[in-house]
Amino acid sequence: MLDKVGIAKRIAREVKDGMYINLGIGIPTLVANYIPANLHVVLQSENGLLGIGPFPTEEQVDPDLINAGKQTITMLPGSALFSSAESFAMIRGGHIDLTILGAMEVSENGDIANWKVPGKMVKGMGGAMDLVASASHIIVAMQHCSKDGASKLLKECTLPITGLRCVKRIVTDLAVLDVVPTGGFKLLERAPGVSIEQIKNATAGKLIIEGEIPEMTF
Amino acid sequence: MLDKVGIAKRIAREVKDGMYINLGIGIPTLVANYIPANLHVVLQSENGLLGIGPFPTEEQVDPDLINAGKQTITMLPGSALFSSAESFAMIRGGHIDLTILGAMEVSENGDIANWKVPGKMVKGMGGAMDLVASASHIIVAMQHCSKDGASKLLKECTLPITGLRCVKRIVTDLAVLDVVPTGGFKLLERAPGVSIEQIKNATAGKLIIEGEIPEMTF
Amino acid sequence: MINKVVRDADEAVQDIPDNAVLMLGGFGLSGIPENCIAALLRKGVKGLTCISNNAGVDDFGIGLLLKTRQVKKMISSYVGENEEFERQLLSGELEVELIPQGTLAERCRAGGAGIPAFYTPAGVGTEVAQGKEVREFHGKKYLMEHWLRADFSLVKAWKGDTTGNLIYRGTSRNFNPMMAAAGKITIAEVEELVPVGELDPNQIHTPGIYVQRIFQGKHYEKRIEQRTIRK
Amino acid sequence: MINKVVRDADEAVQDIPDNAVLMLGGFGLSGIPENCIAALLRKGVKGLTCISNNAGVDDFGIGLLLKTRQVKKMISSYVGENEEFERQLLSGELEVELIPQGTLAERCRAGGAGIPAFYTPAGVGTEVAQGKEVREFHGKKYLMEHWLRADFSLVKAWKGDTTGNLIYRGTSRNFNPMMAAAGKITIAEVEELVPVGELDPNQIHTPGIYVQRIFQGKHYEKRIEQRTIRK
Repeated sequence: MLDKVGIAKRIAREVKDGMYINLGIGIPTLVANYIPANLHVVLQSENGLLGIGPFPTEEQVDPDLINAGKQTITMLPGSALFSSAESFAMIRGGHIDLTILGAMEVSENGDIANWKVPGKMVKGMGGAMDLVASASHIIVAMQHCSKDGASKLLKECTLPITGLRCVKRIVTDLAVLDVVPTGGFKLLERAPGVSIEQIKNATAGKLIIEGEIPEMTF
Repeated sequence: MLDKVGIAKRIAREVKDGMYINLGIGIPTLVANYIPANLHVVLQSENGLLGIGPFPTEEQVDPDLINAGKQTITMLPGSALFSSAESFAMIRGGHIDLTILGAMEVSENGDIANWKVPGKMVKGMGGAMDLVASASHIIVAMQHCSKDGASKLLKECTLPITGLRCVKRIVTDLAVLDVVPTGGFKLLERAPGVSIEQIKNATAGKLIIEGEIPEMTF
Repeated sequence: MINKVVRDADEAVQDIPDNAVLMLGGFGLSGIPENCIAALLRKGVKGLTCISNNAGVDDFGIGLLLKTRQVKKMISSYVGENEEFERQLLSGELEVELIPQGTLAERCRAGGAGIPAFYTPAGVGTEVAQGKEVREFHGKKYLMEHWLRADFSLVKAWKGDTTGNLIYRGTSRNFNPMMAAAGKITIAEVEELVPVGELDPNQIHTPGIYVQRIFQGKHYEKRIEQRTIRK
Repeated sequence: MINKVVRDADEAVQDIPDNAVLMLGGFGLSGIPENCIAALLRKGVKGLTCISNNAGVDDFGIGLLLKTRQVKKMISSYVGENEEFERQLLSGELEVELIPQGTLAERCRAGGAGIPAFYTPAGVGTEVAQGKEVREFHGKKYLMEHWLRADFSLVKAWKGDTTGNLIYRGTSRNFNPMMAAAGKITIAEVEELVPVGELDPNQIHTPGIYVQRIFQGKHYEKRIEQRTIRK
C-alpha cells in the first residue's frame, strides 16, 4: 500500500521529457518533487505561469507570484507569464500534455467527480471542469477507497460530475489502472504488498484483469 | 464644391477630445492632418497600434512599424502595440469611438458597399467588414457621384454589400448628410457654393430637407 | 494623448451606483484592486453584483464588502476561504453563481472583444450545462456560453501611464486584462503611475483604450493567502 | 526547460509534406517568416494551403511561392499587390477564400484556444454570410464562425529563447501570436535567439508552449511595401 508520497512517486514515472504539465492541488502537487532531474518538463499554474519553480525562501517571497493553490512560488529561468484567458486557451486548446488531479470518484467509463458534495458548502469548481474537458491525457491521483471504506472506482459516479469520459489512468494507494474505451478499469500494477484480491474488494466498478499483474517498481 | 482636402477638413470637425479613431485608406487618412492640435485623440491602426504618429523621416523608417495601408509610420508617446486579434477585439467590442472610411455606395438606410466591383479583380475586404459591423459611429468620406456622374447615395446599393445599416453620417464634395433611422439622407450642410438643387440632382436615394440648410464653415 | 488620471480611489468610484454590476480583477488576493475596494467600503454602495474569480478572505479583498453586506451576488469560480461568505450563502442573504474558471475568463474576454457567444467543452454533462445549448463540433460536445460585461471594472496593475496603458507583474495579471476590456467604465489602480511615453509600447499588457480612469494607489498591503516557504 | 532549437530553416521545414495546411504570420511584408518561405522554395513542396492575411508581392513573401506554383489555395483578408496572384486566380489555377480580417484573426485565435466556434457581426448581410448560421444576440445579428487550425504554423519574432518563448517588435506582431498557437507544429524564426532565462517572463508575447521548433534566421531583408516619408 502506498502513502501519498508513494502515489506521487509512482505518477512521477508517467512524466516524459518535454512535457507541459498541469498539477492539481494535493497529491498532484507532490509529484513535482519526484520528477527525475534529467527530464525537462514545464509546470503550468493556471493563474498565469509556465515554469513553476520551488517554493521561495523567506527572502524570495513575492505576493505577485502565487500558484493556483494561492501558495507563494518562484519561477524557473525560461518562464512565461500570461492572463487567465491565455492560460485556459492553452488548456482548452490541448497544449498541455499531461494533467494530474485528485478525485472523489471515477466511473468505469472515465467520468470524474471532484468538485461538489451535496449537503456540504460548495466552494466552486475552479479550473477543474476546464481541465478535465480539454486535457489530452489525465491521470487521477487518489485513495482507492474513502475514509469509510467505500470504493471510489465505481460503475457510475454518485456525486455531481466534473467531466465525462475524460480520465485515462488512475494511480491509487493500491494500484495503477487504465480506464478502457469500452468501459472498465484495467488493472496494470499492484502497489507493493497489495494482492489482486484486495484490489478486487476495493473496486466497485468493472475490474479487468488480464494475465500477470506486476507489482509497481519505482 | 470640396476637394479631397476639403472633405478631410470638414470631417476633422467631427472629431471630439478624447476619441479613439480608426481612419480608413484614402481621404480618411488625410483627416489626421486637420485635427485641431488642442484635441487629444488616439488613432488606431488595425494591424496592431494605438497612437499613430506622423510619417517617419528617412532616418526613422522602420520596417517593423507600418499602418494598415502598409505605409511606414511612427508612434506617438503613449502608444501601445498588440496583435491583430486584440486589435479587432477593440473594434468588435465597440471601443473605437469613431470610424472614418471611404465608400463606393451608401444606401438610404445606411448600408455600405466598398469592397468589391463585379467583373473586377477582387482584392478582399481586409478589415472593412469588421469595422462597419462594429463601429459605434461611422462617417463615410466620398465623392457624391462617381466619375461617370452616377449618384453614390442610393435607395439601395447595387454593389456587393460590406455592411448593413451602419453608416451614420456622410461627408461628400457637395454636402454633409445624416442617415436617419427611418431611412433617408437628411441634408445638414451644403459645401461652399453648392446649391440645394445640385445636391438634389446628385442624390438618387431619398433626400430629406428640413428648414434652412447652412453652408459649411471650417 | 488623453489624460485619464483621477485623484484617488474615492474620486474614481464616486459614481458607482447601488446595484451596479462590477468586475474585480485578481486571483486569490493577488492583483486585487485594494484601493477601490476600500473606497467602495467608505462609499457604502449596496446591492453590488461582483464578478471576480474569488471572493477574498474574511478580512481582506471582497470579503470586506461581504462583511458590510454590500454584495448581493457573487459570480466566481471558487469562493473557498471565507466564513462570512459561507454564512450569508447558507442563510440565503447572498446569491452565488459558480462558473468554471476558464469559462469565466473567456466570457470576460468575449465581453471586451464583442463576441456575444462561443462554445467551450468545460461543463458538458455537468450541472453547469443546465439550460445551455449543447452542440457537437468535430465529434466533441461543447456548451454555448455568453459574454460577460460590467458597468464598472476595477483592475489593479503594477505600472500605468496617464493615458491608461497598463503593465502587470507576475501572476497578479490573471483576470485583470480581460476585465479591463469588459467594463463600460474601467478604473485602473496602479502601484506606479508614470508620465505618458515612459512605458515601452511593446510591453503594454492593457492598451489605454480600455481604461477610462487611472490613479496611483496607496499603502498596498498585498496580503499573502498561503505563505509557503522552502524547507 | 525544453530545448527546441533547430539548425536552420531547412531543418525546421523538412517534414512539411505536399498539400499541407500552413499558417504564415505577417501583415503586408511586416513580420513574415522570410527564412521559412525561402526554405519552402528550396524544398519545392507543392499543393500548399496558405492561411495568411496577405499574399506578399510578386517577388517577395508568399508571392515567391505563388510564382513557383507551390500554393494551391490562399485563405486571406486582402490579396492586393500581386500580379502573378491575379493571373493565377483569373485562370483558375489558384483557389482563394477571402475572410474579413478580424474574423480571420479571431478564427486563428479560436483554433489555438480550443474554441470550435464563436459569433461575430462582421459580414452579416454580405456574401460572407452565405451558408453560415445567423443568430441574434441582444437585438443584433451575428454569424457563427469556426476555428482555423494548421498542420504547420510559420511565425517570425524579434527575439526568442531556446525554449520557444517569443517577443515581437512593433506592428510586426500582427497575426503571429494567434498563428503560433493554432499550429499543430509551430516553427518560429527569430532575429535574435537568446539563452533561456534572458527574456523577462512578464514581457513574453508567445509562451514557448506554443512553439515546437525555433531557429535564428539569417539575412533578414524586411522589405518595405510603401516607404512613406515625412515631407
